[in-house]
Amino acid sequence: MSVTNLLENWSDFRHKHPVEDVPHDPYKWAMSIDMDACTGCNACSVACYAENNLPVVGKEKYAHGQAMHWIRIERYWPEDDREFPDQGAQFLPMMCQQCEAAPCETVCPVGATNHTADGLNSQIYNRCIGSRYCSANCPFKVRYFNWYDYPTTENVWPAEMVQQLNPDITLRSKGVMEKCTFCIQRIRAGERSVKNEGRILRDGEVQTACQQVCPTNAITFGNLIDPDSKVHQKWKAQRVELDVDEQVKDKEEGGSELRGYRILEELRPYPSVMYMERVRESAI
Amino acid sequence: MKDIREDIAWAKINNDVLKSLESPRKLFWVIIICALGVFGIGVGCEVYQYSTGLGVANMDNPHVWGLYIASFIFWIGMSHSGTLLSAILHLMHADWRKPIYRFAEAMTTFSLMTAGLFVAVHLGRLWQLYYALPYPNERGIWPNFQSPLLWDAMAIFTYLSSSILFLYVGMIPDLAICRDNIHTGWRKKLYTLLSLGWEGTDRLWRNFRVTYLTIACFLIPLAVSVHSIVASDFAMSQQPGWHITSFPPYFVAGALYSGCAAIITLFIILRYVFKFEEYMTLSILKKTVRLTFAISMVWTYLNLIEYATVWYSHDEVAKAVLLQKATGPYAPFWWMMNFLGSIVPLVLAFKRFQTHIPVLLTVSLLLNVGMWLERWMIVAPTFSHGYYPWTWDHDQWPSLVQWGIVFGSFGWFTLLFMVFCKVFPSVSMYEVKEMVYHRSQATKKLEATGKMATAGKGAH
Amino acid sequence: MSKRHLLALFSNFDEAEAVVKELRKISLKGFDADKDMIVKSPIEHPEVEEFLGDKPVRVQWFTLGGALTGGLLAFFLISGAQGNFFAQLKGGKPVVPFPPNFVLTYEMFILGGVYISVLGFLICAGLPARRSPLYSAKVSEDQIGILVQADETASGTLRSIFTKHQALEIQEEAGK
Amino acid sequence: MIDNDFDRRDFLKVLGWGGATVALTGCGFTSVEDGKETVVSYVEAADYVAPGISVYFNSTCAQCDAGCSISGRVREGRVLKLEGNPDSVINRGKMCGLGQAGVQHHYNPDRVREPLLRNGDKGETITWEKAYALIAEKLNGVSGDQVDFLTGTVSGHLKVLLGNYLDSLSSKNHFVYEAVSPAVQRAANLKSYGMEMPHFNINKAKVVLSFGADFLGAWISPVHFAQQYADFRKGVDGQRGVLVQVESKMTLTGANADRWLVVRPGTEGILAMGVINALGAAGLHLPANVAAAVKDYDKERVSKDTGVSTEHLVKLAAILKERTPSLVLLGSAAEGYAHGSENAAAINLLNQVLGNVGKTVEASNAVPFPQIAPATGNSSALRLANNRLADGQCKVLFTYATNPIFTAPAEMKFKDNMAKAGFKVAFAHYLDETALQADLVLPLDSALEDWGTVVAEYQPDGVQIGVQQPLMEKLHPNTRGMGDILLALIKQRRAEEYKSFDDYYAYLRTALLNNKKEFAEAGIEDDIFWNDLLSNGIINVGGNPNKLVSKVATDFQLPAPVERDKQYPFNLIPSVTASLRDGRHANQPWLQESPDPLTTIVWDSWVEIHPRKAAELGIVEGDILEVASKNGAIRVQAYLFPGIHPDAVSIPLGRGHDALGRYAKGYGVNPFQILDRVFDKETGELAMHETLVKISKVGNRVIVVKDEGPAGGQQAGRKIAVSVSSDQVDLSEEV
Repeated sequence: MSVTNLLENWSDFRHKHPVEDVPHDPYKWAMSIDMDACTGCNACSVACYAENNLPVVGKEKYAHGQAMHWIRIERYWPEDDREFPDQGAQFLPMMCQQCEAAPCETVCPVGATNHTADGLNSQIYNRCIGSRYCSANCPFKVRYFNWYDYPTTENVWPAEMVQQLNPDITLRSKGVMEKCTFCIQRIRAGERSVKNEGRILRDGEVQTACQQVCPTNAITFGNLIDPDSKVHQKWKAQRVELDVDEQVKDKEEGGSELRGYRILEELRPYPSVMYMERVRESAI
Repeated sequence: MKDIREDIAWAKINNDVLKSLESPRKLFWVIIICALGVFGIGVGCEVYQYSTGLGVANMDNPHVWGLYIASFIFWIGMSHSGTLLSAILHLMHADWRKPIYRFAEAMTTFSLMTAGLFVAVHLGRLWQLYYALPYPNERGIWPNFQSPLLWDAMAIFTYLSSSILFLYVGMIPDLAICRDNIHTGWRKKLYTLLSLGWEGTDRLWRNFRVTYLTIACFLIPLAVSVHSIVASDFAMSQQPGWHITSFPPYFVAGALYSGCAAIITLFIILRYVFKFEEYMTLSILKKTVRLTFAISMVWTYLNLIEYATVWYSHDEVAKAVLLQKATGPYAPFWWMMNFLGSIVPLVLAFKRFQTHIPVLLTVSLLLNVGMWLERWMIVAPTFSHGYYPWTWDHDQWPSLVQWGIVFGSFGWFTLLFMVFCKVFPSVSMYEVKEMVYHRSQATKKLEATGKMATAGKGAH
Repeated sequence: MSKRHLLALFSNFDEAEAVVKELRKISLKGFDADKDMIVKSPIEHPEVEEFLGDKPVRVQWFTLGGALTGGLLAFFLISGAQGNFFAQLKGGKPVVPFPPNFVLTYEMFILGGVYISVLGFLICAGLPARRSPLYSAKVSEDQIGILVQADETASGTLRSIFTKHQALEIQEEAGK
Repeated sequence: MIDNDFDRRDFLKVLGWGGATVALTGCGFTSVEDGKETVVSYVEAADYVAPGISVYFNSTCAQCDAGCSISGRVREGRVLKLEGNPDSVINRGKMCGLGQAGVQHHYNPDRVREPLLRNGDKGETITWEKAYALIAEKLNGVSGDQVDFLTGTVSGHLKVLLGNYLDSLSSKNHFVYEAVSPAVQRAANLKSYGMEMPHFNINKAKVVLSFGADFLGAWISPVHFAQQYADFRKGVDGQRGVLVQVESKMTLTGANADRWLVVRPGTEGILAMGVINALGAAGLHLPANVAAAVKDYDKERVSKDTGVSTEHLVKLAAILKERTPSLVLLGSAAEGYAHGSENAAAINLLNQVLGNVGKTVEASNAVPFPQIAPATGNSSALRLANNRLADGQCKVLFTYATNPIFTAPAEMKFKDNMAKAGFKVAFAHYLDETALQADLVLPLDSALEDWGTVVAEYQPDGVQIGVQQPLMEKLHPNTRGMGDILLALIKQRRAEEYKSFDDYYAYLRTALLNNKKEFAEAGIEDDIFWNDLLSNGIINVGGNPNKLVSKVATDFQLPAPVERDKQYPFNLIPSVTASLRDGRHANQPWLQESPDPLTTIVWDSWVEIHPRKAAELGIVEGDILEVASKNGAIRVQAYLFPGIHPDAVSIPLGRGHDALGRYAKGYGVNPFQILDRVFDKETGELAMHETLVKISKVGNRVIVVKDEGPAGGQQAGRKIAVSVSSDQVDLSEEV
């Protein structure tokens, strides 16, 4: 530490992203979720349990709201007073939105949650002391706290089932906050594997577990700053930008023909997940 | 109304106060045993929670904060009136504070200690608490200074240590008195050690006065900042019902309010237990009660302002939280909070109740319940009714473990406080002497100028 | 030539004041009114300070120094920690964000001020102090004490002055 | 011993795992657990273990009968995760939640580990030799006609072996029972299209009209159809596909429909006829006999009978006429009545009238080797087996992959009847309700430990034979593969014929190699062929296209909708959920904790009731209701659900086990138990939706354990899940 360093790099220490410049290089991981394709089948959620060693908490703890699903499928009904939901329900997969200006990051007293250079909202389990402030400040309520020591809780991982656990990820002990990581273990493994080739990851080389399993390909994941990536193209086609709080769709004429939006973006967390509106046929 | 007699012998002051260190009423021991029991329950609950996990408190994923944080704010708040009485009134030369500021300051210190406990109890990984401490370490990692929780920690540390210093510095002359009068046992050693060789020389008094004044000056903005920062825990977040700019003054008012109410309670108890009737006079009580009433009205005003700003704003989300407070699962508590916080103190406006001990004891306890509820109503409903409707209330209700720890904290506080009053003089002897001295001087002057007849006894 | 201490106790501040005034005027061997006379009182007594004359108090300089040090230390420690050890963005904010650092600077300003003031108090007041050779518990009760130090030859004069002003008790250090 | 007539090292280089399994099945066990006491480190790791490196092995999912090909992630000798095999034409690299939970079947702590012989109320551990000997002994002196096999769907070489074993016993009594199966539809399809299961090309249709076919949830091959659905939504020629779902209780597919039409239970056929009538009215040419058959089904009458408004009927006809091709699907909600076959016929008729046959309903391929084609299950098989047991005709009963005591209506008294058989053998993974009643329980390898071939009933493209291979060594040393057991049993009877096969692996290999020319180019070496086969995990054979016909038949009579029974005013709809199906996988915790998509309830059963009806009856969420049919009653928590006809209540199947394991036992109720014994007249299938029930509050109330908060799926004005009308957006610009 030195004051010299502080003074010399002052401008660096004062910059912020993504508003003022583009520090994400070469990756900025992002998602796009097409709710017209999502059928609500829950395969993504199970995949997440399998990939990320999520504990099955059991009925009693679930009843207390202590479930640990990093990705949950929410089901919404139409809100007019129709007697039957005759245009169906609406399903929404909700996971950590990997906000660029994440409300959770600033409030952690120990800096256990940070922004990574590739635009992820990281969670350092070892560092976490369990103040749960991040969850309190998360508008989406997608952070999950280990209320118990699940690895030692009866019937969560009985002896045989321990063997199923993904060795690429730790088991979280009690008192630690966790959340969707965009399958960071897969991202890091992928980045390392292409390093020798002196290139960066191409689109599709890293898939999140939920994306991989989704039978209708409703989830697209990739590098937002790679013009060849599907996610980039989708964001572009929907004219959704990362660092604004109102998209073309809402503020410009003709924008209503677009479907892309981000949830609660008026709070300016700059989420990295774009949702695309569900479509319902008008002729029937 | 009877006040401290101006012609009271100084030796009697010494005697009376020193007696409180020796032979309190039996009630003292009853209180100590009850406090020990309650504290024991809390300790048991905490041990269970520590070893099993916070889940036993029955919090859940939207409701990540429960009674612990509510109680934390409550105890922080309680500490504020100690500073109010000792520092602000000191600067304002309000001499009626003198017989009661010592225990108020002790209350500040111990309620801060209790609040600190809640920070620890609340943590998921208490054993990693040191990660939150800003000290150079081999890991090269520092806490996150952006977090209002860290500001909290810093502010509380500053406040607690300054309060202890303030309490201690102000007590040195009295410790010397104790040293001079108690000649046996561990107490003698303790007082000799703590009185640092104080002999009341003019040099000591000179420096003492300036130091005491300086710390008092620091304590006032500090106290305000502490509760504003606690308010920032909420106001700095984005959550509806918390993200309110009037929170800092509102918190400060609430803090003074609950603190004053607690002072009334403790005043009454101490007065009886340690036979301080002659010093903690009803006249002082009346002043405290009037102060409390005034603050209760300030709090009521700020509370209404908060509702009004939310109600008239276009912030539908915050409005929904407010509506939910009034109509949702927390409604009984919310209405009770408003009733206890704003209606019950109206009793204090009646002169005949201002010195009516049973009424005051009841009212002050009710006010404290109301203020505790206020903190709960700040914390919990936002979790139940935040931005994201999908996660709204899951019938979250604190478990017995959580309640047990909250109750235990009252035992802990009472225990510390009562032990302090038994070991250290809880009425400031030298300052009561000063008070008596100044009053008699004033009387003399009035007599001398022959104005006695006109000024009468309205001087105090 | 040896020096002796004398302690006289008075119940009345006016008498004590008169003693002090008288002692200032007379000249005695081995007695300097500024250095060898200490007034002890049970309360903080402005009149005592007045009649003892203007003696400067320097605690406030400690306060100033402490507060400034605390504030500066806070700002640079925190900014340095953020900039050098923890250079990760949080919540889209700069690495060294001002508002939180100002809050902490403010707290440390007070912390430094209070701590160093107390330290200054101890230094200026000479605490912890050794007990003086003559002391009476009455001083902490209700009487004012005047402790003087003078050549043993002067003790008679001093005694007479004390007695004149109705000293309740006069203690003298035992002879060598 | 296996004679390693190929270089084993080379083999392992290619395949790794397969080779290791050869070793373990042949030469005693070299389990990964072996040597753990002596700390055998990775310094001398087995060939197939590369520390820190995951290897993927292809196999076939056994969680349901869709036959998805899976790719198991294996690391350090343990299977960690099941992913989809991208080469499979069925699931194309995708998976459902049920399939992924296969690892929890494998690692399940409640698996049976030793052969158990009944001794009073307890099971006594015995050796396999004893068990086999016992079976031989019990079969001694029993005629072939007195030996019954009750199984779930079987296919592939297991089916062949099973058939051969039955042959050797001269028994013809193989009953293939599936509690939930599209059996009525098979019969109807056979009549209408000339085959039981044609291709349904959702992705080629512009409009899909589904009569209760939950193709996104639990219908036939959900992962395949979900992918077709995604294409369908993107559209043919840029025109987004329109889904209309007709049913009395909203399924997952219904929840995704553009228009969900709630019909009075059982009137699906009437609605189909009404649509044909409306199409005729809209100008579509109808064959004369069809026109005659539907002439009574004018829109007013149909609207009155079904509860679908005339407006929607007309709109539906209009869109079906305008946007072709369309596709009409038929699912369990339409089949499950006493007139299920008639409903099915009417619905198929609609498909024919719309001219979809040959366009979106296309010919499927017959499996070129009929002996490995799946023996598809139905519920009439249970009836037959049950009758035989009741009459004492069955002396020795074998059960495999089925749990009739759990899934049979209580009124069939299967449990009592089963006791009449002298000797009951259960081949089982768990001690489920049926295994508990058996005299001998033989523990099976999990699907991730066993060899096999799987042929799915629904083959979307050609015929795909799924190869099942062990993904890791056996977890428990004393379980055996079903194939191995059958082989051992068959050797008791025909030792000579099977002596060259040491185990099922050898049998399978030989069988496949014998038909090498059918699967691969000529001249390929045996080992290379075999290795390719294992590493692909699938064998694609063209198959012979079935002959698609469109037999327009109008010789069916739809009954008028029944009047409400005053005493039993509700139709009970036992719903099939995507994750729990008929309940055989209820002991997999991921599935228990995976919220039901529509109600978000976990770990419990519930009864769905329409909010209007609930208000009439003073029922609120969480009230414990007694749902009573003529044949029994169950008590279950109420859930107010807008997607259900007010005259119906629905309870999901799959929960309510009183055995099976720690994650299944005691959670929820089992609606199978209270079903009435009503059968489809034509096929003899159990009419699952025909049960009438009454409901009453029993007084207590619980908090429903679910993911949804009390906002109940409302967004409170926040812009969270947004929906837009198709004429508001421009989908052509999308990527």
